[in-house]
Amino acid sequence: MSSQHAFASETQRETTGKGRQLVAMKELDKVYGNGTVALSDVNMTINEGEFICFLGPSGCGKSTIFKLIAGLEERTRGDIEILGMSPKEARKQSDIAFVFQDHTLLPWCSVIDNVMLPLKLRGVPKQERLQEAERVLALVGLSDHRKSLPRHLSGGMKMRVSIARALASRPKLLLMDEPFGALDEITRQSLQDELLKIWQQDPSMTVLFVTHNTFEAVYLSTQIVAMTARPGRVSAVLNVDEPFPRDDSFRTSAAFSQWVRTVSEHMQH
Amino acid sequence: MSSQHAFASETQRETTGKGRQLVAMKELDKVYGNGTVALSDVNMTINEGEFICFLGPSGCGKSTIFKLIAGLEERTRGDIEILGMSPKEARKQSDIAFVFQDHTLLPWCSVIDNVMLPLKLRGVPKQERLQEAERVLALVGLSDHRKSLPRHLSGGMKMRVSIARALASRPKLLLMDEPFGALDEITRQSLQDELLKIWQQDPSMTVLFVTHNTFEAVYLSTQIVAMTARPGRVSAVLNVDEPFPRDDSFRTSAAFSQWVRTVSEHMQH
Amino acid sequence: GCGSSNGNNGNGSSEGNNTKEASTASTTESTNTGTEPAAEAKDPLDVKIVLNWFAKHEHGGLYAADMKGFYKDANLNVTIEPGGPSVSSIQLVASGKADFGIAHADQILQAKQEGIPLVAIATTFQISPQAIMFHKGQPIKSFEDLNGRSVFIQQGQAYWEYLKHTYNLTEAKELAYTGQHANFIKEEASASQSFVSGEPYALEAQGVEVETMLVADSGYKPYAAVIYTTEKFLKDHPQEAKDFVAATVKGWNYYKDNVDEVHAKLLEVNPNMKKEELEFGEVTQRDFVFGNDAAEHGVGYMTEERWSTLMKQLVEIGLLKEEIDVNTVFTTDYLPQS
Amino acid sequence: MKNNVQPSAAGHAYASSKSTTDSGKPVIAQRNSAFKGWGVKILPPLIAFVVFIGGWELIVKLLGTPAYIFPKPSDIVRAAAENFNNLMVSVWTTIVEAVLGFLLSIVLGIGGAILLASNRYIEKAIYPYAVILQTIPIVAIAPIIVIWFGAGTNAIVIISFLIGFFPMLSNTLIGLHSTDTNMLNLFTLYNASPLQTMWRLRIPAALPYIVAGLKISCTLAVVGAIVGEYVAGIGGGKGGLGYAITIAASQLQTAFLFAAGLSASVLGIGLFLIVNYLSSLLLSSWHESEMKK
Amino acid sequence: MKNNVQPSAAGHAYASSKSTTDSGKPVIAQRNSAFKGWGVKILPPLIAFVVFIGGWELIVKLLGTPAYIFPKPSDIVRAAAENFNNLMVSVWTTIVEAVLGFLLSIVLGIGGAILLASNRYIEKAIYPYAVILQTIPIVAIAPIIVIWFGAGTNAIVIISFLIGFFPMLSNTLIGLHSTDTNMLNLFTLYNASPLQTMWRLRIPAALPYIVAGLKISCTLAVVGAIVGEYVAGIGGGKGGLGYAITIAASQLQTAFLFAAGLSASVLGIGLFLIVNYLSSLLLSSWHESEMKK
Ligand SMILES: Nc1ncnc2c1ncn2[C@@H]1O[C@H](COP(=O)(O)OP(=O)(O)OP(=O)(O)O)[C@@H](O)[C@H]1O
Ligand SMILES: Nc1ncnc2c1ncn2[C@@H]1O[C@H](COP(=O)(O)OP(=O)(O)OP(=O)(O)O)[C@@H](O)[C@H]1O
Ligand SMILES: [Mg+2]
Ligand SMILES: [Mg+2]
Repeated sequence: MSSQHAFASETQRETTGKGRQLVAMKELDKVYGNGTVALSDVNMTINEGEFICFLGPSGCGKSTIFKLIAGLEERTRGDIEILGMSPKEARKQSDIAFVFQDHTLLPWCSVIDNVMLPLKLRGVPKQERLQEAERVLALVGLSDHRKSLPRHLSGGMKMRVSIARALASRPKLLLMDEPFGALDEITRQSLQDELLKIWQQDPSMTVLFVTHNTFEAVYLSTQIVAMTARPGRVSAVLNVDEPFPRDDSFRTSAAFSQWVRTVSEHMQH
Repeated sequence: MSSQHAFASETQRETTGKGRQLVAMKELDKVYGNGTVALSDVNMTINEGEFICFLGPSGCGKSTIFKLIAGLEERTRGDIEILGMSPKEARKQSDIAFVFQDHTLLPWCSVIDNVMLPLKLRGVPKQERLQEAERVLALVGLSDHRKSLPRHLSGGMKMRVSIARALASRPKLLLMDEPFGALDEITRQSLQDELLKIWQQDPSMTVLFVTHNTFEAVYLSTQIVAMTARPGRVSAVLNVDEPFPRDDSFRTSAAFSQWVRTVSEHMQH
Repeated sequence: GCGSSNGNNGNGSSEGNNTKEASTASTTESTNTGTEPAAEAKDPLDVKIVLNWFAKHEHGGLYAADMKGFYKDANLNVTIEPGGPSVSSIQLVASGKADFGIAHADQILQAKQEGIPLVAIATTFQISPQAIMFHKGQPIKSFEDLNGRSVFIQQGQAYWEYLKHTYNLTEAKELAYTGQHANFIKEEASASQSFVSGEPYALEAQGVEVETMLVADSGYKPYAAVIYTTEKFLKDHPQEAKDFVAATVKGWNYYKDNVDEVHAKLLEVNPNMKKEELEFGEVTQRDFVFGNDAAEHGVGYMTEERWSTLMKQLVEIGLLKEEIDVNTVFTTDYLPQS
Repeated sequence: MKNNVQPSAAGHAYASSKSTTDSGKPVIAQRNSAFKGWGVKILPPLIAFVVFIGGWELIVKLLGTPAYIFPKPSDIVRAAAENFNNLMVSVWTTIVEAVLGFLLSIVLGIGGAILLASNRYIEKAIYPYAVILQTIPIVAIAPIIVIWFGAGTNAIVIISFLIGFFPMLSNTLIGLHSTDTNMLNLFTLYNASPLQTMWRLRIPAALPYIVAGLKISCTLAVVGAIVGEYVAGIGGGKGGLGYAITIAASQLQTAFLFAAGLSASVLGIGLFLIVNYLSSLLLSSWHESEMKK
Repeated sequence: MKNNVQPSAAGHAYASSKSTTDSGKPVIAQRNSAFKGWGVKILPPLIAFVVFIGGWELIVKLLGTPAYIFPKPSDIVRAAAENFNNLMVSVWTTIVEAVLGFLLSIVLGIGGAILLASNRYIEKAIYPYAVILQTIPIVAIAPIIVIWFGAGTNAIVIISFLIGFFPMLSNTLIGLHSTDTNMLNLFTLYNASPLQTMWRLRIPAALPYIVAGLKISCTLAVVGAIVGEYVAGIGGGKGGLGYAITIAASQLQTAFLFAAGLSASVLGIGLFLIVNYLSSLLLSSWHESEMKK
């Protein structure tokens, strides 16, 4: 979309050959107002261009990490930097999209208006906006419901609209918090493939993805971050060094099963 | 709980030896106010004591069927009867619980108050109510959060409170609309086992369960109902005639894999 | 104490000067121009008079003058603006939004005390029609008999303070007067404020018989429905003020002889009024307007003695903190010589 | 233990089997409820109206209360009919004043709330003065209003506005502050400008509160127009209902006074119904309270 | 095409590596914002107050507007100080009346709304009469109020109630009607009685609207008490602010009139602040609009 945002500037790669460092968290703690320690001593770096899946038990702080990265919550201790800036500053200069765990659709707007919202906020011309919205609605299979109001949709359909909205803005950093949890296997797989396609088309696009589905995590990611609860910590970071593009043959491969097993084991302790 | 509700009365079994017929749907259509045809010509009977999983693409009408059974929506055409009564009448005489797709927690009540709500509405004495609530909260692993408000919980935790609330009323008919969708694999499996245990303890308890997870469906159910979308129809009813109790050994058995494959195939077309 | 009286002194002295100038100016001019229809060629002056109520018989002279073109003849373009139950004409005139107003003499004195430079230039009523009414047959012979009764009275009226003070009405229960009479009617023993030319008619029309005691009989005799203006207006437009008063007086005299014609006009501006009530009022008020000193000196006439008495009475009951030179408050210089 | 439950009758074939029940039943039920809907809309108010008016007439008649203290409905109707033209002139005058005052309340109430909501420093600083504006007795400031805006319609409209303004402001402000945090997060994330957030999120989200404010404000505007005539006079214009009430009171025409008072009520109800209708249009797309009707 | 992205540096070991940045920074930020919080609370109203009063004093002085038309703050303070005892008696009288009227509004407003909301036939039938109650001019019915309830405090409280009642009723009713459908379904499912649904669901859910109603109603109760003193008050020593205002107006003591008028405002603001505080306690557990403060 716009060509000036921070994340896309210069393909300044690190010595290891990966994308430059995007997010750096150091000794990050998050304690909510009511005293709940959501995150404790989280240390992690995220490089540009990765597709990272976060796995972890319910309540371990996955959504919290996402909100910290998006600058929607304040850290309590430690440091979090995005391209050397605070998350809030970084957010202002960049194309971020966030699929929240709740659908967060505007109840008074039709499906297509909801999808066009980020574009409208950026001042994209009407024609272009409509075209883009139609494209992503087709992607999530809701072209026929463009005029419906959110409250006339099923749970899974609402979530798909929310996904479409995030994709419509062609973000450089895409945060997806359990986007496919409410979808059936078939819809889910086709969306996984669409998402991978979009991600692969842009080498500087980074996707952070929360899922409870180990298969999904393995299928999608370049890295898997395993977290533990009470308090939320990163227990392991696994590099899923399998080649892209991935397709059904990967899903049925032995390597895939092996990865799934490895990840599952990591999640047990 | 109470001993007079309709579902529990006399173990009047049908000739086939199963539980008596609980729900009967005939040529059931549901068209929403805005013209959306959610269900079309649904014919199905559900017997008492079953554990039935509903599988189907997003928007095919699973939640709609549940709402019709619970008497929360009116049918447009056809017939739906529960124990020979209309759903609304049946609801008045029975112990139903519904885990909605959204958590539907009262935002101004603490976790434990939310869980105790159905008991309070029934006039269960305070002591008993608290005891029961503690039991189910322990079941879903949220004993430590009894005093929290819903907005201080993570998505998965809210859903677990909602599940606890449904279980607290020890229902005879339990409708669960994607209850485990937001949970990690481990929590999910342990809750599956707890749920099966509860179900098995009461032969007249019927569970209707929506899931997108084929493994889950096979693991849990006595019957799987496969649905297709546009308009919502029942495309197949599979009897998963595997013995109970089921446990991890079933999950790794060949029969299990076979069932999963069968169900997946059914879902493809 | 001292703060506000300082302020008053300051205001008072400066305004005293103004008045002197104004009155000298006007007297000189009045000698120059003998009769009212002044030399024209000038554009008519726009002036506005604010009434103390919706148009009724107590404003008959004004409307007659307007209707018959007496103002126009005097090269004045007069707007008559009705008031309302809580409209303060004094503030409107003081602010210059209106040029003339109608108020009672005691209000003018109180305004003076507050430093408002008003000057009364003519009175409508020689004797105020203000009265206390009560149900017929009640043993009320004098104002003292109001003790122990409910009295519906508009709050803050000077005459009531005078009655209370003079007749020691500590046992009278003051209730808000809202222009309604239902509560008065309901309570046989109660009394209510009234204009003899107004309320009794409406009550008798409904079959409620009442008797009245004129407040003036207590010795408290303010001029009522006084026409006043500001010192500034008198200074800037002495001739116009004179012309206005003259035309108004002429209007009153016309009204006396052409009651129906004027009432038609009043009903036009105050359509909800009843013709019969206007007629009753007109008959009743005649004596108050044309009698007494007016019989000899013409409509609008006022005397220093009456003003002085009133001022002293107000000082006595504490509504005025100190004596005021009544000559700064009223003048008859603008009345037509008769 | 339920380890042997083996359902079998309901097999694959089941899904396509059809039975032949009378499918007309639900349709009848619907027709019934449509009739009920009409009944709900018209019948109860009608019954209430008859009971109310009838009861009033009867009780007053039985008690023998004279008309000049508490008139019967029939007296009121007669009085209204006799002075119909005058009454209509008054009603019309008051309508114009009340509607103008109401419109001012809407514009300045919502506008003010938006201003206050857009900056909490401004809000903390200015909000108390809105409360002052509401609570300062109108009689106290009426002369100043007349001096500043001119007597008659102008002053009356301003007074009508002053009375209807605060409910509009207060409700809108509360509405603007109750935007869902998640949605605010969404807008923050997309770097929406404060203006965009206000316009596309906070105002639509506040609509139910704004509508609640409108419903209160429209009736208060009528009250304000009548009070306005009391304290600011009618100026050069025609008298409205405040005038009619004053004159009727002074003439002890209690029946006509009630006719004028009830006309004010009818006017209020009329405005209220219009607001109600518009609000259901506005909110129909999303708000629970309007959905159920 | 991104088929060869092979991250490796961030391995398993990474998760436990620690760096040593100054962790005090965010704490300082917090302390800062606490200071800011104080500033937000006190400073802007203070500045606004100074600007408002100062500006008023200055402008009126510069324009030379005489005190009898538009008094300066200093005139008002002086007038208030001179009659301080009288003023306090008036304020106290009005406080009692307004608070009683307000309490009546709350009880009957909320109670009435609950009644109306519990049955839509009743609602359709009775609601119009609530609008009548609000819009019928007080002057028109003041005599009847006096006849029924007695002049003085009783009538004044009733009038204060009449004016504050409708906002309470209307807002509460709208609130009771905006309960989330899913939650209503939940209660239906558990066969909750209408009473239970009302008490445990609809009323708590309506709280934000009820509080919005309270905020409007408390200021209107003050207005109502003053209007009540006008039309149904008892004069003499124990008169309230309405009485004080009438006297001041008829004696043309504009500065004292303003003192009394502003006392009414301060009273209104006081009630408003109390309601505000209580509402934040009530809502703190769940409502967005109170959460952000
Ligand atoms: N707004 C909040 N206020 C207080 N505590 C919160 C808040 N949001 C989350 N928490 C707490 O922080 C912890 C982490 O929550 P978070 O939402 O990040 O979990 P999660 O990993 O996303 O879980 P899930 O998979 O269930 O969504 C939880 O214990 C939760 O109770
Ligand atoms: N209240 C409603 N008004 C109008 N249409 C509705 C409403 N609720 C659901 N629908 C429509 O009915 C159809 C079925 O919805 P339903 O919620 O039953 O689907 P579902 O099978 O539960 O889907 P999901 O798995 O996504 O939850 C969908 O097309 C949806 O758009
Ligand atoms: Mg989460
Ligand atoms: Mg669903």
